[in-house]
Amino acid sequence: MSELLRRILFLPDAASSLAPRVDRLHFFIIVTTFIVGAGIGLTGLIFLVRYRRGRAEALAPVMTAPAWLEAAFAGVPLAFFLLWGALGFQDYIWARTPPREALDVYVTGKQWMWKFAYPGGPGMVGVLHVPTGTPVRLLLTSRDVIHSFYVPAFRVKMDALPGRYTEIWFEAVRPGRYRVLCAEYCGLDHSRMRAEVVALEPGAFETWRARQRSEPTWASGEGEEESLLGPLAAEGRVVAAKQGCLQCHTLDGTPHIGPTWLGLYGREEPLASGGSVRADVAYLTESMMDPLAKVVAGYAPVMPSFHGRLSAAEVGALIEFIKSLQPERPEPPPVQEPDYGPLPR
Amino acid sequence: MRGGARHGGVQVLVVGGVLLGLAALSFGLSRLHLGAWAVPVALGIALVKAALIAGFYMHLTERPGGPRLVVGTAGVFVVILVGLVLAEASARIWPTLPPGPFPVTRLPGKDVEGPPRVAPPWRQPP
Amino acid sequence: MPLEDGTRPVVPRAFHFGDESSREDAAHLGMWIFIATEVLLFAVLFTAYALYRLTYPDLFQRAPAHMDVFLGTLNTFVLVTSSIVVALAVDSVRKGRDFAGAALLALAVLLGIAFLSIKAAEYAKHVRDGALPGAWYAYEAFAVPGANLYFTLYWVMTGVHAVHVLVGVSVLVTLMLRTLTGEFGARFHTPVALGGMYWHLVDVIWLFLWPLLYLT
Amino acid sequence: MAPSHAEGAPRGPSYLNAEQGLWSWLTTHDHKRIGVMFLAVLLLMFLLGGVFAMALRVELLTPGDTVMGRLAYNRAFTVHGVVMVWLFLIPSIPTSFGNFLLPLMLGARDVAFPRLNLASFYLYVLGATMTLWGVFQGGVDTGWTFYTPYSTATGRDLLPVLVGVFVVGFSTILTGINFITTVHTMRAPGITWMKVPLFVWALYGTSIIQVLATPVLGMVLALVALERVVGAGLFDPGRGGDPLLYQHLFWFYSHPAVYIMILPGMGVISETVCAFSRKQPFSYRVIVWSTVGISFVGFLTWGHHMFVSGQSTFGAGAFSLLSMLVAIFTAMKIFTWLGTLYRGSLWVTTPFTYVLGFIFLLFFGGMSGVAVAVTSADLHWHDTYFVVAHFHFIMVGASLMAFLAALHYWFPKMSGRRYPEGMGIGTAVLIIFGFIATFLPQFLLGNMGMPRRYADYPDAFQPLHVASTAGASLLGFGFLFVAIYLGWSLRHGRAAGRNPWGSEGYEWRSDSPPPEFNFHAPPVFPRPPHDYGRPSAEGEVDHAA
Repeated sequence: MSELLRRILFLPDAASSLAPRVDRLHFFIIVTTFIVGAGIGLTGLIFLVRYRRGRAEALAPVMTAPAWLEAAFAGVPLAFFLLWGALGFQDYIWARTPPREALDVYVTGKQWMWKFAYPGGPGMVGVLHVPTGTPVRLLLTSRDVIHSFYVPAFRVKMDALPGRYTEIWFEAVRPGRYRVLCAEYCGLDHSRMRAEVVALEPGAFETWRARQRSEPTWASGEGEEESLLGPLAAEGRVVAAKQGCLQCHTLDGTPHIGPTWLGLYGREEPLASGGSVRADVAYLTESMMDPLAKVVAGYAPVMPSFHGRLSAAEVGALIEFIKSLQPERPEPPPVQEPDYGPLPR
Repeated sequence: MRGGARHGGVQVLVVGGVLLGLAALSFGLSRLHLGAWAVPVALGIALVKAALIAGFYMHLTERPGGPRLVVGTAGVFVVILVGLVLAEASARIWPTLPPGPFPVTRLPGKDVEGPPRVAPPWRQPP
Repeated sequence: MPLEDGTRPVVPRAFHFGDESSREDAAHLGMWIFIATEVLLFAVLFTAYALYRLTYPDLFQRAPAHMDVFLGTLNTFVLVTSSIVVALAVDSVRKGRDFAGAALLALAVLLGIAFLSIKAAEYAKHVRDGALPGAWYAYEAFAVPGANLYFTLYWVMTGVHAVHVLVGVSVLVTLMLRTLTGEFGARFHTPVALGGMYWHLVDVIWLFLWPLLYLT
Repeated sequence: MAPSHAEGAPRGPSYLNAEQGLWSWLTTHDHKRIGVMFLAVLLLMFLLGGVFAMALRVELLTPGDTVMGRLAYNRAFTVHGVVMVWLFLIPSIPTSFGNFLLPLMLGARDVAFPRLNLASFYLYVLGATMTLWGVFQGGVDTGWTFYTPYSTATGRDLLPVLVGVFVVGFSTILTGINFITTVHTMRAPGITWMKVPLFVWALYGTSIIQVLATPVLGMVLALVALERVVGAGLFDPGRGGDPLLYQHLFWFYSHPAVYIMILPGMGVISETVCAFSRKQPFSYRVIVWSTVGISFVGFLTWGHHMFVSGQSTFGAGAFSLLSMLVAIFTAMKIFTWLGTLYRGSLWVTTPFTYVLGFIFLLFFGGMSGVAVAVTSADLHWHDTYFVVAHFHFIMVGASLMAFLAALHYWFPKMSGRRYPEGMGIGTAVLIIFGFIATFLPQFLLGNMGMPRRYADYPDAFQPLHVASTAGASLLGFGFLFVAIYLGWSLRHGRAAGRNPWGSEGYEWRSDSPPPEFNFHAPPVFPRPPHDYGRPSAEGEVDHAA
């Protein structure tokens, strides 16, 4: 029954322990609404046919609702609404009270990506691995504007606010890949701020985590690269910070408003106008002076020209800095568009 | 006009005297450092003063009906706004605000990397 | 409403009420509703104050030590006195003594200007201290988290109030001039009463700002 | 009084031709002319917002960029929201039909403060101009809600928009002050509080909300402006501020604003449902008290916009409970309207078709509102297309249907002419079905988990988006038809006569169009406003096609 309703209502798979609770109430409300709505529609229709005025003006009887009917008009819906409110609030408290033994994950929203980190490492961008059958507590915060962490299949949503933590918890019930969306408007790429939750069997999760700890394919470590920089590259970093380059370009491999600088130097980049270009000194310099000439595919042509704002020495330093940003290991797997086909069972 | 004669200058002066007295009282009480009671007492005195001004200087005593309804409604909605916001905020689980320090002396131009943010959570677990 | 049937009435438009008394009723009611909107306008600022007082209780308790309590209190007495003067002025005009009324209004205007001057002196002191609102806050003696919020609230609340005082002063000046031309008297004095009400409103708001910002 | 139908031809000039020339319109103090001017500007705004709505629907036809990029999309939905909410829906019925009819329905010669009324119109025009200029010049991309900290951080120039909306708000306040004072002080002899027409009650409730809530919005927008200009920090967590404070203050205005949009519509329906079933309201007092109840309790529920925003659990529960209370009043009204239809003498006309659509759509809009006010369900639905569909059911399905009902019902009163009735009914059916086709798929999209304000979406969502866009084009054609036949009728419609609907409403006791000061003689209203129990006093029902 509930499976049928779920399909009729286009609800995604109920993949968390919260989802059936939310859905049950959802079905209760929807079914009641449709029964009463059909009743109202039918009543209106019957009245329309039965009492339709002919050409001559008929005199309608004088009638006023008796007091008991007026009370019923208010009382019956109120009873239903309060019942739903109470049932919903019960589930809401449950959904916002994480169990003590829950696994903590720190979630940081940032224009326009999600970062996940376990207290003892590792940290990931765009993919959150969780074990099934285990409560997971998310501690959300944001680094810029308000975002909202939303997993439709889990029926879970919580805003990530800058400067404070919010928390929510869920328990995935079966392995699979579930899409994460940002539900609070956060700017240009709001609609592309996606990530995914990968739910693994507890055993598989432990194996994954152990492997990640020993040889992280990619761990976030801002500030670590500083010690490795040469003097010119270090100066480039200062220039990048001062000129605001880092507001659009990341250093950690995540695409932002502009392409990431990590591993950029020497890479073959596809262009929006078709074709591709190798990101060498000439291209990087041109992009600073006339950014709209060759825009990398997938990015908006929004970069301002730095012609006249950067001295030759600064340009050199910047390029040296970008050169220094080579991933030590093979590049982290790009955040792929998750495959949302039927879930493997 | 209605009741115009009743409100002589004497009455205005008497009410004015009371107002000045209450202001002095409020100031005096603030020197006593009443602790938790300071705000309620000060607001209470302010309310009395406001009622006196509204009633006598703003002619509310002469105008039953509409105006009193309006003032009462406005008062109720101020209480609703302040009250519900406070009720909600005081029930939040603290500390949802990560501990400081907030850079209070930030001047424009100093913030090169946008607004200041707390340390990443993996460095500073609460 | 005596109208000839079918002809276009020649009664001036503003006289679409029955008589002066009901027109005065309507004017007062309208003014009260306007005052209600002003109250709700300031309620926003009081809400912000309340929320941050809840968030930073100690700080808001210590903050008045950094305010000029003497000037603030002086201003309170100036404003209350001006309110008394305006009430006397309205009373005089109602009784037909319009010259006395105008003189009292002039006195109230002077008190209003005095209020603004004292406020300006106080602002100047804060500017010297660096206790500026928002991003410009640089007051070394009170550099704790949230102190900037206290001073931002202080500036916004007193600033919005000062704008109201300024408007009130110009209203009083207009009323004084119109009283001098003999426009108002025992028979017609609604504008004076309404202008007076606006001034009292400004006074009442200060009576709440003063204890919150300077005393507690 | 009581001229027969043959004498229904206006005696003397009407408000339309009492004075001639553009200047006489621009400087008029006549509430009817001001109402008509408001109506004209509002329809222009509706057209603008509608064009952008169509652009949005076309963009959403396919995933990725269809006709515009993400940036253009974000700007377009901002224009759509800002224009529709601030410049069309909030002032719509009160300033146009309210201005025109309120004094007529009270037997007054004008509103209490005619000059203030004109000032309100010019403030509105000024504010609307500033807002539009600001939106287009600044490329504002914040959405109509201006949420901080995005609105304080975005690089677009937001100030003109904030000032513009502030000014429009001020215009709303002036209208509100005017209406409340008029209702209190200018009722004709015999119209006691419990004999006030239901539309006037609705306007009264609306005005209370406008007067008490709008200043809060004004101050909040001023604070956002301050945040942008001096970095005030009140909403900036980096300076110790609380972004939730903005949401509290904003929704303290904007939730009651929903009732500003719907209450006048409910008033229109209460009038028309009686007029076209020739029956007294099933319960006058239920409608009156639910109107007052909505305008009061509507202020207590704003927190249900913040269930997942980091609000405390206690706060969420309290606001959820209070939201349930406000829904009751709408339910009471729906049942009362249905009861009014019962054993009535139903006359199927264009306004009546909209009435039926209104009742049906308001029910679903209201129930989906209750559903999203249930805390746990909102965890899934918050900020998805379910919410989008919900508030479009209320704002388009209900408010706009009521606006169209009012437009058709009072068209003869305002212009003195009839429109082609068959055309009207056909278009009404088209609009109602187009509406359902547009927004029903959006409920399902919300269930699937499509968040709002998305320029781009995963492929799985596409079929429903296509359905929605198809429905939207039906809706667009419907509005186009309305514009065409009403425009045609303005010049070529048959003369309406004094009371073409045979309505007992007080406004129909005057000529159509009414003379400059509404009534030729001081009106006397011996009967209650919706007293259809007896044969019509004037007996001049014009039963045509």
